[in-house]
Amino acid sequence: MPLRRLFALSSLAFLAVLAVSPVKNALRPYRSIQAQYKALGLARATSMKAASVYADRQIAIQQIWIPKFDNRVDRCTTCHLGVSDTVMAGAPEPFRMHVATYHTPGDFPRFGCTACHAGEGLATSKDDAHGTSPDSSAPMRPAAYMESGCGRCHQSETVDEAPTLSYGRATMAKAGCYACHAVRGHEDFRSDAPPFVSIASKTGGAWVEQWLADPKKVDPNATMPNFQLSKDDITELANYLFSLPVPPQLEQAVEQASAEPAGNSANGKVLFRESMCITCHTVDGKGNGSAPELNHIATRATRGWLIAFIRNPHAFNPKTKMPQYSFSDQDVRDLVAYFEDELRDFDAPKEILDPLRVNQTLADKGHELFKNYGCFSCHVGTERGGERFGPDLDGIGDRRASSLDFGKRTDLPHTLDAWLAAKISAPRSFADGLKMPKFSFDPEQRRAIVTALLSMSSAPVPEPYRYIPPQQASVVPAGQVGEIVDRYRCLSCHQFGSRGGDISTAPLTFEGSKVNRDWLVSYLMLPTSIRPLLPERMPIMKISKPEAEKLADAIETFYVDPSIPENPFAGRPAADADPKEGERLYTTLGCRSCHIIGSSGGYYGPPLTDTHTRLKPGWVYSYLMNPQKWRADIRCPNYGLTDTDALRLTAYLETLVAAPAAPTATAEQRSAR
Amino acid sequence: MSAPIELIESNDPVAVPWRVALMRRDSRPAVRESDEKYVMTFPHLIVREIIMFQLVVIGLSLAAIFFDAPLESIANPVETPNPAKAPWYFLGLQELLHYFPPVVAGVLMPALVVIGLVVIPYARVNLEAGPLWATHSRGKLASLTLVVLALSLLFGAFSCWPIVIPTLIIGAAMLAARNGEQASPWRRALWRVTLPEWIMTWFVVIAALLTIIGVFFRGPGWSWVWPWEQFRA
Amino acid sequence: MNASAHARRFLLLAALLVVLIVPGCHRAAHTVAAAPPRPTQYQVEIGRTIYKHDCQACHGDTGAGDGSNSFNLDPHPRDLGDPAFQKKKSDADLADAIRRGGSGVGLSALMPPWGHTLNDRQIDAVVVYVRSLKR
Amino acid sequence: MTTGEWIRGTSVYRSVIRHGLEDTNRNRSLIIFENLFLHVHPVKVRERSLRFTHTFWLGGITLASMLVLIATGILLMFYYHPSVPQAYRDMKELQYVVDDGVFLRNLHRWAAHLMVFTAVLHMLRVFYHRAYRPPRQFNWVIGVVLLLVTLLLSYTGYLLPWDQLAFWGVSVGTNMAKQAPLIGERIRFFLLGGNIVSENALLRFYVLHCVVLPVALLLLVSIHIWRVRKDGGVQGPPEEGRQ
Amino acid sequence: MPDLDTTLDIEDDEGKPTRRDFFVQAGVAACAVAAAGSGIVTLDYLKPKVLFEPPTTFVAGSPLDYSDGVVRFYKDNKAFVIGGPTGVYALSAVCTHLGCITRYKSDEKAIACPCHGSRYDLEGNVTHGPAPRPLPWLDITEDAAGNLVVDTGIVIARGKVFRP
Repeated sequence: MPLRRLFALSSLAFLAVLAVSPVKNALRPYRSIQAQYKALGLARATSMKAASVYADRQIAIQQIWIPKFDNRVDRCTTCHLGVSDTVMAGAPEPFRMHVATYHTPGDFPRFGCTACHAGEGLATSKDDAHGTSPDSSAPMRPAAYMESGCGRCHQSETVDEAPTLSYGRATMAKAGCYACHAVRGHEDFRSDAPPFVSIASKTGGAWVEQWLADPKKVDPNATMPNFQLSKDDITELANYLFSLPVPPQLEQAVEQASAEPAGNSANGKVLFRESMCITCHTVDGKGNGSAPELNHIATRATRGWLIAFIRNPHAFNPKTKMPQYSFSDQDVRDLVAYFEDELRDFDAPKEILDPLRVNQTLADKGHELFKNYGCFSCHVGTERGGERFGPDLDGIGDRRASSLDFGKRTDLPHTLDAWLAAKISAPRSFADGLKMPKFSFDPEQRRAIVTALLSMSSAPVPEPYRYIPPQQASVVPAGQVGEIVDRYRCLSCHQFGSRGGDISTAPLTFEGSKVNRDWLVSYLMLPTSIRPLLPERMPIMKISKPEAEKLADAIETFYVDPSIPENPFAGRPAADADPKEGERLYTTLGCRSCHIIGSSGGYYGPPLTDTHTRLKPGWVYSYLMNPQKWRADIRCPNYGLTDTDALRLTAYLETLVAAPAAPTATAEQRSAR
Repeated sequence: MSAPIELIESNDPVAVPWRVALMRRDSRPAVRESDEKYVMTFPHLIVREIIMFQLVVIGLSLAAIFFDAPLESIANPVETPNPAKAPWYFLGLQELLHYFPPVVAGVLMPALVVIGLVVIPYARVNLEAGPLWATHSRGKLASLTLVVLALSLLFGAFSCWPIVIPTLIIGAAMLAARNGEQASPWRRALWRVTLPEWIMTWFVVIAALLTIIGVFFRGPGWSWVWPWEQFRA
Repeated sequence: MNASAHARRFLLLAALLVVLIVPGCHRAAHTVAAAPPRPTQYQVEIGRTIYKHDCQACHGDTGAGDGSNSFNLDPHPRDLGDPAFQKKKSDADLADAIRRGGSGVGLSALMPPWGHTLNDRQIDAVVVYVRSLKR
Repeated sequence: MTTGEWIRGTSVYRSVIRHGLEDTNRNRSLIIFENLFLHVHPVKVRERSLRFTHTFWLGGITLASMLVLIATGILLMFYYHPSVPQAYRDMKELQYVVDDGVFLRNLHRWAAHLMVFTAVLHMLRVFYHRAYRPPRQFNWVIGVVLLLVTLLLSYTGYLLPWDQLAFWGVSVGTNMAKQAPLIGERIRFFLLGGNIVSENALLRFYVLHCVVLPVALLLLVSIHIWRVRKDGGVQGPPEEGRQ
Repeated sequence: MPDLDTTLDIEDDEGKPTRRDFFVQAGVAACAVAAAGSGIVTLDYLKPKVLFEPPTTFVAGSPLDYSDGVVRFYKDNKAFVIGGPTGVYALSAVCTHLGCITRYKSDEKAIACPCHGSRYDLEGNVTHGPAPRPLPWLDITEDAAGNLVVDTGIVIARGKVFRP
């Protein structure tokens, strides 16, 4: 080719090739999107002034820059132009106004977009910003796991307005994930799983093998996961467990108990009911389910062990939530007799509780398995090392899909959430030789846990953005009162400040300001049902009078709230304490839809018939002013009462006194009901 | 050349455009008459240079338009990607590190290569090189065979096959070139190759082979993979 | 050199230009679809949580007005799933009834006002959830 | 008199362009030796040296990619901060915000690869054409040094994006340097400005990449090309029968 | 490309424009356009598309905080917000002389520049020293919550106080 022609051609190609990038630039999609927004705004604007704002818009990259928040730059608003524009409510994406949540749309300058939604904030093209390509470094949070964004800043277990996240965190704690996996903030986590020391005296080899094969099949309330063990593994582990020596005092207690005469099954049945065992345990599907199911309890443990355990559960498992009931020896024998008569698996083989004859070789192999599967993480014994058995979970929510090992799972989409969901439902399906056991989570739990996992960031958000709700002081008195509290395991159900369980709806943090001492003493000795609709009730633990008095005195002294007035009527005109006016309010506000006075009203709230006997007027008044202040999940609505109205209502309620002849329900009456 | 020199004196350089050079008889430069054709640099060379530059830019721009420069996630000192590969021109070196102790592969060998390259124009063998087998002697044959075998054994001891195999092949080719002056054109071409060219070819083949292996055939943990096998970082 | 040869050469150049430029500028075809506003899953979820906590005792799981606390209420709690009721009330009506209670909108005082307990956002979420109860 | 002619008549124009525009061999010569950049060329060149197979243009391509690298490199410096983590973010900014940023970065990266590649090929071409022989011995040595400088430039540029590729490439490379006996540790310490690949290392590599090595390269390239001219122009394949 | 070696027959192109001239002109023109375009694109490249600069507006609290004689210095924003007898106004704190940041001397009720001794009264007028111009007055408005918002980027007419 002649040189001139070549020169002309190559010069033209040179020009053309150099022009590509600027042309590409001029055609970047955000420009046409901004033009569309302008058109849409002009069409939707209702005033000339509003329209002129749209007309004057320049096409330019928009960004939210938050230097204090990891120097975050979010350019999402380059396309999502209407996120805080009320004109764009209900407009088609990408222009729609952000749906209202706690932080939006008012707080964009403080939080930006990627803090909650993730994605690549710097990007100005859709695919890059949303991270839609499979190996994207910053994929957006899928809508199903949106609440994981809340968990980045909100690090408490329960997060208001993030139900899925809260459920996920609670489920993780309950399933004991933190026993094997290290997670920031859960360094002190200890599993409630029982130690093994007494297993040889408790149950039989056949039962243990059944249990190891699938704990949930034996007890639907089981928290222990399924380790998917082979038959040989099970035999070896069982041998190991039975080779562990039982501490002599426990063995002696079990032996003595098994030698005791049989009890009265009918008495035991009554006692079982009034002790409110199903507040925690389940029988025939009834009960809270936070403790083992008792349907086949007599097939799970020997009679001697049951008697010895109920007498002193804390000796067998120092961490158990079960209170030590003050039953008489005969009471316990009766209870266990009832178990043996009715709560047993009649189809179970006879030898299910026969102790296992230990083969030391198998036991040694079992010991290896025990260590290999990290059983010691939950069942604390001598093995426990300093470190968590499983991999750390901190930062799991920031893992890139490309850094994950999908192993054999070729069926999964290459995303972090799909990987996590599969890990949770079938942990061993990724490769051979994995150790994580199978938990039987339902889809709702799985979604919640993945949400919680995705909220675990590698680095915590900077200080002003990290939110941990203030901890309430949670003092538990030491000394004799402390012993009583420990013996009856009050903390298993009641909250003391930020500590304690959530089975009871009555936190004890300010109980002293709430109830009268005398009522409290009688209640502790013989609890009555306050909210008939609730299945969880205070069990009758046969607390003795001196114990009850000590406890009540401590509560009246320590557990008070200074903001609750002793006498709300002090210094107020008499008209403010007019019970007549209060009674009228009671009717017009519709209180009776939930509360009973006398014989009429709903069963949802506690009956108010004996208000004066039970409650202090200062509490009633403080409660009426703002029920949610005392417990965020109180169902009683805040009526927004004026001070005077609250006082009048209090005055009316304080006129209600329990009839002097009111029957203090005896055990027989209650159980007959 | 013994005619007397005629001298013309003048003060007008325009009128008398002669230059005079005096030199000693024994110091005349040897001027070789050349029939080489010369052309004007502008435009002949300059236009070609411009076109060459444009073609380079066009090629690079096309590459830049269709292939993005790699950018992985931000550096994370605690997470090593697997495999951690250096840029391609160092992968030969990295491949060597797979076989030899670091001090050998990382320092000794590169240093030898650089020194070798620097001394090339000062080595007599490079300047006078005639075909390797232009002169033969039994000694040359024996020492060559010895060197090839010694090198093969040395690298074989480290099971560094990407060096051993080319060494043996090139050694075989060298021997095949022997007495090739009158043989087939193919062998004649081989016969013409000089010793330095043999050595350089040996080096280039090995370097290219190591680099190609490093770039295309190494996966996680520097294990062997086929380029068509998918591996995940 | 005739004119048609010139033209051919220009066409060739033009074609080259197009071939070079077009692949570089795949302009995302972005059309604004006219989708009706629909509540996000988050709103439904928040609404469900609040409903389960505050409303279910009287209005029941499915909104039929058969909650555990409803049996001795007179008048009986509203059946929220009733299509006629759903049709009659606008979102604003429902939000108003939740906010001000039965007495606030001239109905039974047994429905308490929630305006001091829930904020507007939460009430909107409950309305979204109540809408999802329509049979 | 047309405007063009008037412009060409002004003293300002004449002070810049000293010769007329007529296409004569005199003017063609003047173009070459009155231009700083072109005067490394002789006014006339051997016709044979224009042949593609004479040099395969490998040195020229290397030089062209160097020019591309300098142009794009200077532009890229406007949007680059040698600090952690801003360096990485700047890469993203080039991609997302800076017009043509990603094009320039790609161009820079691919030109760097091309330069290393053609420099190696150039060296091989020179070797097989025996163009290292006297009087060109020293120019060959300069060429070897240039190849090393090119590799170092490419390598120091490798760290600048501060991504995983960069970080681990440099970690591996500097650990190789550490293996040198006696001074290895010290070389690595000097190179990194510390014991780990940190922001100090980034800054050092940045200075090396943008100042020290380019200056060295430019000087050496000037000498290299000047010597080519002084040694009688590019030498192609050895001719039969000539030494 | 073997034809590259074809020699140019430059000597015989004299006379009227030919096809060869056309090619040369087209090539040169394309190069010129490419060069000019590269220049423009380079300028566009150098123009930042996003800025990382603090906002020019800041919230200066409630107007009620500024009774007559109250002077508050906003260090980050280089501005004084001053309560005058008739309302609130904002002054730039950047000395009009050479750009030093001025300070308020409460004992003298004056604004003084530490660099070259310029002095201003509380309305920004120069009372002493080398400063050539009075301190500019800054735009001041009210947001939805009733707080003052000062925009250091907008200079307003002197004497235009903000009356809540």
